[in-house]
Amino acid sequence: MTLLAVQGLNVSIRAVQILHEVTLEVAAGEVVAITGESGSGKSMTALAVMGLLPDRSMATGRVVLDGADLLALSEAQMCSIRGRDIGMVFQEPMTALNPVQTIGAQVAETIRIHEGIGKAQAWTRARDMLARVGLPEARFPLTRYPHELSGGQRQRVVIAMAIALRPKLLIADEPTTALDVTTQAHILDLLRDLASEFGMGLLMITHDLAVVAQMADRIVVMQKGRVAETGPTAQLFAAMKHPYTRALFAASAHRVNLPPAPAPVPLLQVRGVTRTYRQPRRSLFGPRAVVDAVADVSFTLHKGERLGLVGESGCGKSTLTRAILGLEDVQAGEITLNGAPVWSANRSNLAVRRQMQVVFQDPYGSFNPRHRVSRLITEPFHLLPHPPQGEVRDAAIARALTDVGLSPDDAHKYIHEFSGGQRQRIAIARALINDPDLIVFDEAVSALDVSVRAQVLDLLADLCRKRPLSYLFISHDLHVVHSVTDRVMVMQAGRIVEQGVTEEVFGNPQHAYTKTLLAAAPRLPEIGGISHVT
Amino acid sequence: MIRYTATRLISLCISLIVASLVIFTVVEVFPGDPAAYMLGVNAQPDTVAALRAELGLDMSRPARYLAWVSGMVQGDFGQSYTYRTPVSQMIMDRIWVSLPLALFALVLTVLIAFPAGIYAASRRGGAGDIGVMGATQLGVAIPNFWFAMILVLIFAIHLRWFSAGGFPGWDKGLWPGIKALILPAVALALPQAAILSRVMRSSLLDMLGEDFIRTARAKGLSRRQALWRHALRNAMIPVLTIIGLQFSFLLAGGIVIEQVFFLPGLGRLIFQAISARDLIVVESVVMLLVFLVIVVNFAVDIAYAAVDPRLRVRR
Amino acid sequence: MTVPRGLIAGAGLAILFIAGALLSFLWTPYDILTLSIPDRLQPPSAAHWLGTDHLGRDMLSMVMMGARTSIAVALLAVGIGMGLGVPLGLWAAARRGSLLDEVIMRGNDLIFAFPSLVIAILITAVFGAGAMNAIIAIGIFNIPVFARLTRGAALSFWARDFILAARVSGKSPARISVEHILPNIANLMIVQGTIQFSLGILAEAALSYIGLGAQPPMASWGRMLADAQTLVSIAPHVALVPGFAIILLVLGLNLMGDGLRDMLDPRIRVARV
Amino acid sequence: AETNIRVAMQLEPPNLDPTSGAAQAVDSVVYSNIFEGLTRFMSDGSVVPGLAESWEIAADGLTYTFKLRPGVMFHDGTTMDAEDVKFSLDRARAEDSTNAQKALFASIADVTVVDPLTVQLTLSAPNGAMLFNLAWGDAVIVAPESIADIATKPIGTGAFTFTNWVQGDRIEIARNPNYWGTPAAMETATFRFISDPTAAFAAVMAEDVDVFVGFPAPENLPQFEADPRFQVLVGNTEGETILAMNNARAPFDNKLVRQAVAHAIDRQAIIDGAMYGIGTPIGTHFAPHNPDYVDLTGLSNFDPEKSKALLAEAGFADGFTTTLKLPPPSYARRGGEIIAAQLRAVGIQTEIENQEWAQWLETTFKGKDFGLTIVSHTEPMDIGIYANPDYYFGYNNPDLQAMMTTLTSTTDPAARSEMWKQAQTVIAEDFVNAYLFELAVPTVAKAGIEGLWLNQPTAAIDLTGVTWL
Ligand SMILES: Nc1ncnc2c1ncn2[C@@H]1O[C@H](COP(=O)(O)OP(=O)(O)OP(=O)(O)O)[C@@H](O)[C@H]1O
Ligand SMILES: Nc1ncnc2c1ncn2[C@@H]1O[C@H](COP(=O)(O)OP(=O)(O)OP(=O)(O)O)[C@@H](O)[C@H]1O
Ligand SMILES: [Mg+2]
Ligand SMILES: [Mg+2]
Ligand code: NI
Repeated sequence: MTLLAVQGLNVSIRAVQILHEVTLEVAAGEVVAITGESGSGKSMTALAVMGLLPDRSMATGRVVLDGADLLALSEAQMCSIRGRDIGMVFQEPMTALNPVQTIGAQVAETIRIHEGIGKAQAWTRARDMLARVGLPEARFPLTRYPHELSGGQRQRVVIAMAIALRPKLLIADEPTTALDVTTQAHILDLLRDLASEFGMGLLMITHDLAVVAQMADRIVVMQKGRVAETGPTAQLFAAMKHPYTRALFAASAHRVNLPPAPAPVPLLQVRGVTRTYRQPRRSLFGPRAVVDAVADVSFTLHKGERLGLVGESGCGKSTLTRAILGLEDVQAGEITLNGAPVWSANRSNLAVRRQMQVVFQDPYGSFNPRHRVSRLITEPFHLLPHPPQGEVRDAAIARALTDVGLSPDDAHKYIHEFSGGQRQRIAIARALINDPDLIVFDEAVSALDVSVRAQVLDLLADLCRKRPLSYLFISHDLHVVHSVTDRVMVMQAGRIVEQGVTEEVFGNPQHAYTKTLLAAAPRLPEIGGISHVT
Repeated sequence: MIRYTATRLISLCISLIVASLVIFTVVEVFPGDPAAYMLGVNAQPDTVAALRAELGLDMSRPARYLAWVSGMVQGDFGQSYTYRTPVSQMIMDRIWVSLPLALFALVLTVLIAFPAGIYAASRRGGAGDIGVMGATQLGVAIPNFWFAMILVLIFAIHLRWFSAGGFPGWDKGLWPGIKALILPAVALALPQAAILSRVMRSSLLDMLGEDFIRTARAKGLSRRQALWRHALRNAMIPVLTIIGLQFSFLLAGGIVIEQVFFLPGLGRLIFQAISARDLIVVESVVMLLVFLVIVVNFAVDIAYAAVDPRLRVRR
Repeated sequence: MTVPRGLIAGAGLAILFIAGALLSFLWTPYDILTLSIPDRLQPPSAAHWLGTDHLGRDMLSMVMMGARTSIAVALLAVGIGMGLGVPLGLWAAARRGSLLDEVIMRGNDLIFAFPSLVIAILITAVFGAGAMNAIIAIGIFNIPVFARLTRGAALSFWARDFILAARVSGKSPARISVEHILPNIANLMIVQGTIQFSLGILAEAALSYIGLGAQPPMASWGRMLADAQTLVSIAPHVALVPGFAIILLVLGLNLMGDGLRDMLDPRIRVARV
Repeated sequence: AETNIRVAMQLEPPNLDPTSGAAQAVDSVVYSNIFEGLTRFMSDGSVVPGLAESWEIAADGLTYTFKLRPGVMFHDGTTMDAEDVKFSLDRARAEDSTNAQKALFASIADVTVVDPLTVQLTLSAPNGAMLFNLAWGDAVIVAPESIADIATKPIGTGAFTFTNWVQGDRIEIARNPNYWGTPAAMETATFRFISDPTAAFAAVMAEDVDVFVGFPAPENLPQFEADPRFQVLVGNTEGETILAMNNARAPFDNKLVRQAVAHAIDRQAIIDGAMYGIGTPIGTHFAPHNPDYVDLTGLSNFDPEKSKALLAEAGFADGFTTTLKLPPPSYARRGGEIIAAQLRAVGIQTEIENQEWAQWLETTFKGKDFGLTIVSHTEPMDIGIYANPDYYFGYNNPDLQAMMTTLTSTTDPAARSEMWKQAQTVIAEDFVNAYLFELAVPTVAKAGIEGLWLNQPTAAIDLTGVTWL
């Protein structure tokens, strides 16, 4: 029985058409996943169903829920449907909750607004609902504020709000993208259980094919505002008629081809490094709590090696990066590069720094928008005692840009003229300009779309064929780390809990934490002749 | 919450001490001798010296500073040079004009600004919004003293609805007192209301773009409900900051308005005291104003915490 | 990038006054240093477009000369505020969390704690009334405005990766502040500068009105208003002309500020008041 | 008829003790209303008996015997007798006295109580102005019992008793039922203080006050005159408004320069421009309403050409630059702007500096750091200041000094009159200062109020004779 039928939906915002003839169906109790590249119109489809399109947008076509065309309803009628018949969960749990209201009040609000019942009654039901999503009152009183909860817990509150009235349809827009793998697994489980328990239709939006494969009964693949392909999950993966679907799948499953690592000669040595931060005082004269962001970490990175570092958000990866780069001092331990300390005499050692560079996560925030590419990528010249000038400089720029697959002419452009993937290439060009021995990648591909990510990863493999480079590759994405490193370290709460050759660690994890991580990570099915190793 | 309050309190005290030093230093270097001023052009030098001794002006500066500060801590602001009455009593008399005026103006400001800001935000881009915003642009640009002049001209001289100024005293009853403060409060409040409405509007619009508003809408709240239940309280933080600043402005900005409406408030007291070189009065009144401002800012800080639970634990 | 309508209107008004002020260096319809008591308080006429004041001076000439004073005072006051506030804010941001940051920010709070008009009165009581002291008095209050704004904006940039990249390239905080942060907050400063400029015009008018601003024979709108006070009921134009001059210029500058903000960057936040 | 009156004035008295401090506002409120002296001024400037019923002056002019009025009581119920007079005068001339006009009492050597109603003053030298001096507000009789609180709770013998003071706003007085003389017609009177000229105009127009003495905006007087609700009285004061020149400092040590300044000035333009026509031009430092006044305005008539010629003769063909310090009153601020323009016309550039009184007193008056300044000398009969070479304008003329010494000890009216006239001519011919006009005091009152002082021989708002029609 069809619960939701979207038929020929067209949406335009300020006269720009965003969605073209989108058609899809969700049956009661069914999980339908919409997937596709960023900007393909996934969220807009969901918002059109909710009647919450941005200002000055136009929707035509039909959105039929239980026989009623939602597009034809008045705003007041839509208000009574939202929250009661359709619930929605958003991507960013950090901002989706009102920071100044308690979680109890926010969940109860959904109930009160539709059923006009007393506060006490609504709170009782809110309590039950929160307990159902895994926030029992004993541990999570209803009087907590959102900031007192972790991201996963907040997402549970949002879910509780969305399902408080047992809507017929639940729309979840990238509900786990902002969460850690382990948390993601829990939330996905919860959503699936709820859908079957309440007999809800679940329309889930995600760009992660692995998640799709795991969750969905049916898949809708979108491209540029159109539905590219749709069908039951197994069938679709087996057939993949549409070239776009195939490309998407290939990119997700991409595995780069690394050259073999040379014989181990130590390059970077980290010995017993501890970095602590002092927390603000809790009480006026109470002691200041100290957190070990990095605790007694030791490892060696060899010349030409690609070393991975994985761990959940907040486990200390970036802190360790900053210490290695000599941007901050450490409380204990020593870090040397080619035998020289990165931090000496209370300041960072610029002579050593010259031999390292870094590529950051955010391709949009890594560049000063006011400078041209030539100036951006030559910034590390500042580390040289005699920075090259004139033709030498131009040649260095040209070489770096060519190496990362851009044209030397791009040197005169501004950064806003480039796409995310190109920007990340420019970031790599900047890292290469001084011919460093070591490049640190801090989540360098996390913000990129799957297909672009695949290209950048290929570039990395390519580069270490061309140049004598070593990588320290930091990511929370196990799949990426798996594909691009020789050796891997697993970090938890500031400590390295396991390290070893990548294939061994991933194939036969020893530490319990590593096992949990691997178990939680969604997997792509092995179909369609595309070999895949994760 | 206690920790938050305590740290605020400590920084409040430090501010007060630094402020008292600054004020004392500035006032002490005023050119002009209070005694000579009081005795006028025909005074003889020995008379001036006698008066200086009587006023305690012959003490050393540090001694006078300490005497002033320690007196203030005990609630004794000393004796006015020219009025020969306790400064604290003079301040008490005046503050019952200035403070009610500032509060009255603040209430008016809020009463005008909140509805205007909320209305404009909820009709974003519409004719109502454009109208309100145009009016506030004008309101921001009008000098309040000029506005006061025009108000007097229209309402006191031509229409004779209000008296042109002066203050009958609260002992004459509540209504005559309030009536005397209406025009001054309006003159003070309108430009401030214009500013506050703009802040209110933009703060609300910022909030309306936040994710949690979308969440609220997804729950089934109408636009209006989302605005009232979710956006408003969050939008209060910048608005509170501005209200805090405005209070200090209203308190001191009263100086000019008090002059126009000849109200016996702190502003006029400062003016008189400066021209009479009644240094101790100047010092004490300025200190009091600074104290009030700091206390108001303190209250605003505390109010933030009341509005925003995140501040209760964090700094 | 579309130019907002408000910006055009605002800039038009502001340019009108600035042009008038500049023109006054070369030419004014009448010499405002020559008085003509018998011609005083004439309503607007063909000879005197905006009438004459209580000393028989041509109001249009007075408005032009007054624009010069207002603009010069407000501009220099903004200059003081920016010149000191921006470096302080950058410095505090570069050393965020340090004692220096704390001292700078507390100092700012302290200035904010003083009611501005009172400080202006104290300053003029010490140094005497005059345009220069009005500039200082207004300028002092611009310092914390710019310092806070700069620090806030700079802090948000310090958290950005491109700053980290510059640090990885071994650049010092001072150099990063100048090379990377300053250009990025320039827009914000221009917008805030416009707003402070308009507030400076109002502040100058208020100070001159209570007799603490520019001294004669320098013309000043605030003083024109003060002189006109008792004459409103006899010759309303003497109060209306300078009043509208202030309103129009401030309005123009505010529209310009808002427009610039919309045009330069819709997201930057500007503190008003 | 109405028995309450609301009187406004510009400045609020800082305290209510007329015997210390120079603030004229104190006298305005308390003179004759609350406090009385042995003698007193009338509105026309004449000196008549006050608390002294009569007096005898010894032939050598050194002993004054005053007969006090019997049955006079202070407002606190204590009687006023010779002891109080001795106390008051001794206090005023004591070494640690803070009496601003201590010089008035300088010639008193001793005060003796003869009997409760008789008091005798012994002078160290004859003083023709003694009775005049005793009429000043600074010489009123106070009681030792109430002296401690005099600043805030004045206890005098006048026709009104002090009832209330709301600082910054008003002072209230009420009829004294036990007054020794004719009781006042008003039951209560309220003094309001309105310094702002706009506010003053608005307050009178809105009939918030019944009388405004010393109305600060002469430009508005025609409006009141045209309005049947009001009457306007323009009276004399003793205020010679002058453009003072620093005679001790170049270039004003040169008489030619001073003369040039005097000729550069158009008095009528100043009176019209700054005072909207109220005020009498003067040519010397003497009140025109005084019978001994000599009209010397012709000596320094407005003649810019002559002024330029004189400047050239003095060696300043291209003019020069000097400072013009202006105290707060509008005659100075507005007059200063006009004078600056007039001086500019003959080539003298002025840098105007507006000063507050305290600053003016310290830097200009005491520090003598000025070229030009404008001020009104409001003390009555004060030409004697020209005999003081240390006085701020630095005029040092031994002839005039000798003349003034003689004058003080002369008691013969005719001889005194002759000497006054001579002194006036001397200073006018020396062009010591540029004499502008005699300050006028405009009073705006509701129609139907009678008995207000027209002139201000001393700062006083005497309400004892005021009635409503
Ligand atoms: N408020 C808006 N105004 C104008 N265009 C918009 C707006 N929001 C989104 N768009 C455009 O609509 C298109 C579809 O956006 P949508 O958010 O649906 O993409 P998505 O598939 O959800 O991408 P992502 O995976 O990045 O969330 C994009 O091209 C986007 O630029
Ligand atoms: N400047 C700081 N002051 C105090 N605590 C800090 C600071 N920087 C980091 N921390 C704390 O140190 C821990 C490790 O942080 P870090 O940024 O290294 O994590 P991460 O592994 O890089 O996380 P993510 O994947 O989210 O980037 C966290 O608990 C964080 O709260
Ligand atoms: Mg999306
Ligand atoms: Mg990190
Ligand atoms: Ni894999």
